[in-house]
Amino acid sequence: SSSTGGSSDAGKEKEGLPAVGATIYKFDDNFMSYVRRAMEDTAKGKVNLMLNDSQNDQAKQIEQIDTLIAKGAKSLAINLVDPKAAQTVVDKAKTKNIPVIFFNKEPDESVLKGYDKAYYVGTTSSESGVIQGELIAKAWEANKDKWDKNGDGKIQYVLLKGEPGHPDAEARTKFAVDTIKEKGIQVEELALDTAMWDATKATEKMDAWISKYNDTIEFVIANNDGMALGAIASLEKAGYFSGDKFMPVVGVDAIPEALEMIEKDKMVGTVLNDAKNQGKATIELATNAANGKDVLEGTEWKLDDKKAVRVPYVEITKENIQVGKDAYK
Amino acid sequence: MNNKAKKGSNIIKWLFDNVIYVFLVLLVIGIIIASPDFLSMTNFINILSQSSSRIIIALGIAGILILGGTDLSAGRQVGLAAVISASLLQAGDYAYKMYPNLPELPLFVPILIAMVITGLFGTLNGWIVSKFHVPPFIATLGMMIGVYGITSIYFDRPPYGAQPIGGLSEAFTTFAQRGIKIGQYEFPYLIFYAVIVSILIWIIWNKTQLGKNMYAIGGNPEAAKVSGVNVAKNMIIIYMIAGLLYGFAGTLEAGRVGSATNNTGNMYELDAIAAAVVGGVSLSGGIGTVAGVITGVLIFQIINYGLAFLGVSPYIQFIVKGAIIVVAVAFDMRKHAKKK
Amino acid sequence: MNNKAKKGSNIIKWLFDNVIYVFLVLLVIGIIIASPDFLSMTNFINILSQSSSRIIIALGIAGILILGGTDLSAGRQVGLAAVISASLLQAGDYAYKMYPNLPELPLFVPILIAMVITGLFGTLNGWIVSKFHVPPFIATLGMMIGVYGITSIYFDRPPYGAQPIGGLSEAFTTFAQRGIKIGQYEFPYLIFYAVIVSILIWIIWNKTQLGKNMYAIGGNPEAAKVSGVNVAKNMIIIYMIAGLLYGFAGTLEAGRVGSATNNTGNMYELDAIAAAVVGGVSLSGGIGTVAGVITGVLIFQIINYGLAFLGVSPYIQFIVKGAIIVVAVAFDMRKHAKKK
Amino acid sequence: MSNILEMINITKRFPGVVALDRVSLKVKAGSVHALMGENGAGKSTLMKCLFGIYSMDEGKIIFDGKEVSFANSKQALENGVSMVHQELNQVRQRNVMDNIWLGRYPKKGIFIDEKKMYEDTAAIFKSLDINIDPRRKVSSLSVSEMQMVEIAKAVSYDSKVIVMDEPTSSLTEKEVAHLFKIIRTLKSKNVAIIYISHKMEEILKISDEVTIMRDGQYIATKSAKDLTTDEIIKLMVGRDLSQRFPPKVNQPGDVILKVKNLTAEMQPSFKDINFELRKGEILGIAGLVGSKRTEVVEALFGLRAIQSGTIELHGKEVINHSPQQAIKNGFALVTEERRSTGIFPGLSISFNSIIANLPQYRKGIFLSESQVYDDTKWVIDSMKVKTPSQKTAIGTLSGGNQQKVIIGRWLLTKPDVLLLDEPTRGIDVGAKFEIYQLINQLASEGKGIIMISSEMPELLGVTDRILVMSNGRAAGIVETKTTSQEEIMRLAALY
Ligand SMILES: Nc1ncnc2c1ncn2[C@@H]1O[C@H](COP(=O)(O)OP(=O)(O)OP(=O)(O)O)[C@@H](O)[C@H]1O
Ligand SMILES: Nc1ncnc2c1ncn2[C@@H]1O[C@H](COP(=O)(O)OP(=O)(O)OP(=O)(O)O)[C@@H](O)[C@H]1O
Ligand SMILES: [Mg+2]
Ligand SMILES: [Mg+2]
Repeated sequence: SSSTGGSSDAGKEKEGLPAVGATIYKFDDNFMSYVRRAMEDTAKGKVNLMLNDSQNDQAKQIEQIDTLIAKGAKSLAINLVDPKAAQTVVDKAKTKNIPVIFFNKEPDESVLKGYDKAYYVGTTSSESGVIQGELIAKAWEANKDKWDKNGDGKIQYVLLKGEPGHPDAEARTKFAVDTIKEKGIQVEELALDTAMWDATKATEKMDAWISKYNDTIEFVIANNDGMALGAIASLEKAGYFSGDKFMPVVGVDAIPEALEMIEKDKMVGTVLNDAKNQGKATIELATNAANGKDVLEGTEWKLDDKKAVRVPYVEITKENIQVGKDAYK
Repeated sequence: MNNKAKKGSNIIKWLFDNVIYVFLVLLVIGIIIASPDFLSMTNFINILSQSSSRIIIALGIAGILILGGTDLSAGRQVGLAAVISASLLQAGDYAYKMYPNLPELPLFVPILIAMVITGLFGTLNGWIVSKFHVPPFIATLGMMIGVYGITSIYFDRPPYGAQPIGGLSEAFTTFAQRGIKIGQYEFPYLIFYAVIVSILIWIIWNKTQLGKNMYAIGGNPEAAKVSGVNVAKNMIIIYMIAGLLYGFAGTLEAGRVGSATNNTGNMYELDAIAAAVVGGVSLSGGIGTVAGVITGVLIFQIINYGLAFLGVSPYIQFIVKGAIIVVAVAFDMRKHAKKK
Repeated sequence: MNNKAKKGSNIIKWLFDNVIYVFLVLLVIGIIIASPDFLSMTNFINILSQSSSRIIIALGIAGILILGGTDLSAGRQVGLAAVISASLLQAGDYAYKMYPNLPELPLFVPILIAMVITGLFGTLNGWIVSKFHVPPFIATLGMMIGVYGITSIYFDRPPYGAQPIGGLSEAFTTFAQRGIKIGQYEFPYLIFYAVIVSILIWIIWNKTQLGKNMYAIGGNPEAAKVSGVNVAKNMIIIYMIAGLLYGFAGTLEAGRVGSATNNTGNMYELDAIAAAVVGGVSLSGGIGTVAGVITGVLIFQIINYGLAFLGVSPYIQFIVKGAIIVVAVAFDMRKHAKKK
Repeated sequence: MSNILEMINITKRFPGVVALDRVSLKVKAGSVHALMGENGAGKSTLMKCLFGIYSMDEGKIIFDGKEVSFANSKQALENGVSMVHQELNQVRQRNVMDNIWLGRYPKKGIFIDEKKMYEDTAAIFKSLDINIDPRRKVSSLSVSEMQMVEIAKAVSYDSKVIVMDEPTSSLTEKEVAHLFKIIRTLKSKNVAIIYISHKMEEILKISDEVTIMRDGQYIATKSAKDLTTDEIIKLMVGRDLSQRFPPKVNQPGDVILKVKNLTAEMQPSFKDINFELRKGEILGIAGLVGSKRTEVVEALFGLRAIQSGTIELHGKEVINHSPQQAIKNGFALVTEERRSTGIFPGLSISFNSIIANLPQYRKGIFLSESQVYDDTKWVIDSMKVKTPSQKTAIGTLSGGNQQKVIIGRWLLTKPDVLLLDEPTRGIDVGAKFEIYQLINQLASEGKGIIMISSEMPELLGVTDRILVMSNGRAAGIVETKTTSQEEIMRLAALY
């Protein structure tokens, strides 16, 4: 299957190609699985890509980096589990003078500054939250008359958070709500609880909230689409999305199921992270680095002042649903 | 002793013997005091329906615990069944189907397929444990890791990669999400599935040779062996039944949530084992009842649901939940500790 | 029997009794055949240093297993210690300090604080298990959930909220990441910490009254009580020692990784228990050696490292790892099963 | 009479031990065939080979005219061989009838026929004159009741051969008589019984033939009526053992232990127990099973809470809330249930020897290896423990050898008062004699010894005085020299 990497399965053909060591923070993360695929596609015939699954454990990732260095990686493409561990990664690479391309999880600026061969490819970590917040604000303004059930002008929302302490969960929670407020809309948090990224847990939390708050909930914000889907399952059970009973739900990731929900008007929108370009850019930089060239040589990418290649998030609603669908072509 | 005092001490004895049911009642009363609107039919139905698939899983694992074994692979088997059944039960017109050309299958076919597969893994567990004398903790830990690998490979595939498998067919979601309207309330079918499974398991445990052998093997495997019980065979069957139950629960999970990933079911075994133990199943084998297991699951689910309902901060929820588990079992242990 | 045959059967017996060490050697040979460049000093050092904190955790848990208990809270305690020590050991000039005004403390102070705290949680585990007769599985499951809550509360605080704690001081990262140069190779200090801890634990297990009592309690708690062993006290001390070891390992994890989150250490207990069992520790108590535990951890780490080194696809790695665990223990069990 | 069973040249090896070395056994139908030998002679192992629990290395078994080799217990049971196991093999969490029918439940369709189970159990119990409710949980039975249930179960298979491996180890005289009645009925139905016991009187009373084994080897088979106790003993131990009890040499001195009005906290239990124990005295405790003898010594040793009453040692009141305190105060207790409260089965002989005495070996925080070695050696040598090495796991020794290690363990603590609860249960004559000698020697060294026993000859042969308990109360204290078996029985039935 194309989802699996490593050097052994196609070892012969890769011999002679420069080795690039890569770690993915969690192989089965639905977004990262697309990035991974883009990386593999881009790497074909250019480098020997050694992929590792860090299983959401930073210690494991550090160990994998040791292994990759021991196996003679010429450059590293690292999707950190925990962004603050970047310094340790750089320290390891530095002693062997190996370039590091961080991607998707952004290290502190000072870390990139401290090593001339460290770069970043990805988004700004807060951006998905910001875009989700903007999406909510826009949708709210357009449908205020219907959605503001108690007519107080405030959004009474419930929020399904990912795993506490997970950088994405924290950033999305904070910036989504902050952004709504910045847009001048008042909000009231009815409930916030962690569903650990998990659809089942989200369903169950939502069951309790519907029972408790009944029709006073005006918005469901989820840190990812998986939990949004869980919430929708619960809402459907409670009679929403049939007749004129409606609840706006938003997520992040633009997974196919979410796109389907948006088309069926069961979800207001989601946020697409551009997997293809992230994967592509990561490998292109890493390939150049492995070949000892300037990282940008022969690519379409540009570095900003933080030594980062930015690949923006895209807001997905029913209007531009095709953009989301194209991501899966 | 006069009659009154005797009656009093009888009541105390009864309370001790049934401390876990008492605990359940106290727990509910406590939550109601904290938030009187907890006392509603909706909450009642929610808790029951959320407990349903957990009861099915816990009954599977409890049989293994009564045997004196354990099963760490339960959650991963649930996940495997969820992914398999969801992938085979996507709506015909769903755009992102795993098998774009697969026609809509009758409901029971994918459920059966999922159950047969987990049943085989259960059998494999039992075979390893009984024939090679690998401690169940290790055998099922290996299985837990291995099954996760298998699920992931199945799940993370073209055309769409590691995406939650959604777009389930109407028939499937009806099966797992809808219910029977009684008065103004809808009682989810889930509850009835759990009731049916509980009755079946009750019959197996109490009325069949397999059940009696299960208790005997757990209570004293040597005694069972010298009495002519085919220990290995009976163990394998109990593990197989557990596998079948995980499979059924897995399909329910997929249907209930409307989607499945390779992480569905992760760590369910810990909750299930804990619920069984809270419900009086002995980890050293030989002891346990269906009613106890169900009570254990309900206690857990009431804690989960109640804390979320009360709006307790997530972190505090962890602490409270941890404490309640320990306290519940500590009280339950008092009845055994009376001896000295 | 002639001498030669006797010698042959002696060798076979020795192989059987030491099957797990044999397995370790075979495993290494297998990997080397698959990829000859596995045989390098760098890999050797990497595996040893990656095993170091795991050995410390596994020795802590193994003591509890020998007592006849178990500890599911180990991983979460490691996480708590990691978060505490990291938060107290951030570099003075780091911009996102948890305690902006905290001066750089001498290394041993935060390590000690972390160890004292996990030592207390260990003691609490032991106290609940020994005084209230709560089955260790449940007591430590409650603790696992509760400690995670506590860690999260500590972790998710102003000024920066739930952010990974990084920017560790030079002294701390040196302590955990650097080593002693011998020839062209640097042997990480980590390895030496693990060696020192192993020696200390070996002494406790084999040369002290506490150690003998530990084996006695695990071997037959009733008989231990009759023999004048203060069961509760000794149990509590063993749980406390485990807590201290988790604390030390947690600080090493934080230092080694260069950061810590509330998720650090998650599920380490499963690996540690499995390693101990693979290394010959009996889950029913009373049996286990320090050398065995270390071997168990090394086998696990060689599997992990070796599979990654061979470039086996991650999902396949799960399946292979699961299978190896089961096979290793199945072989080990043959020595007990020979009896019949 | 023809042989129903012939076991010919059976050999069985365990790692490091040849447990059976070409042993033969021929049993006639309708007879009681006693199998005798010292602890570890291989009696249980031979029976386990027959019953399919162990596979033999060499030899053949001819049963009912056909050569057989049962692969497991199920086959043995189905072919007409059943067994009362030496170690009680019961599922304590389940009820009596579940245990009796385990492995062959009566069924109605796919369901268990509980009613039939109950009725059949009741019928069997009635025919054997056993008075136990089939629905009681086994864990609530007394040890002797459990043993009766085991016997009833073995009988209920309607086998042609029933093996009874020390069936009377926890039975009172009355129950033994009951068992013999059952055995005679079985004999009359042409059932053969293989009877293993260390109690000489029983053997001569019930058996027709006796096969004697020593060190895993066959010694002789003789007709019981041609044998005397002394001859059997001679064949068993391979030398003359002219007396069963060593001469008494101890001289009781001053009172060391005074027990006043001792009453247990958890009732029903013992009440209002008074007695004195003198230096160098051996005080026996007699009584029926369930008369709470065990609980008295457990209370003295701090294992059971007392509600009222005092214990005085050397004239000073002592309080034993825990075994640690009791040991510190100079008490030692050899418990009656060796398996559950005595041995650490997976651990070495050395470990099992020294575990109660650890504080003595402390040098700073360490334990002195050489002292540990010496003391273990002392236990093995002076108790004559048959073992390949100090490191051997105690679980692999025969029951008698395990018991010797346990007694040795307590002697290492140099107690003033030694409490022995059925110390010779399941121990062969040779070893018994050695233990009696030891008890005597300890007494003459000035220790006070309390010994519970259900074997009347033993009590009469070893003790100085006997406290007789009945239903939790002290029915009287008698002088051994002047009392009789009848007087003791009368007192035991007083309350
Ligand atoms: N499973 C085993 N593994 C190793 N050695 C064993 C095992 N079972 C028995 N033995 C050894 O075999 C020998 C015979 O033991 P067995 O139990 O048959 O003796 P026995 O005659 O029944 O003694 P007792 O009267 O004490 O019951 C002993 O030396 C014992 O240590
Ligand atoms: N309530 C109880 N729960 C558990 N065990 C008990 C209980 N009562 C008695 N026992 C145990 O049962 C056994 C028999 O005790 P008891 O003192 O009644 O009989 P006994 O007169 O000592 O008879 P024997 O000396 O033959 O054992 C002892 O081991 C005792 O510890
Ligand atoms: Mg409003
Ligand atoms: Mg025997």
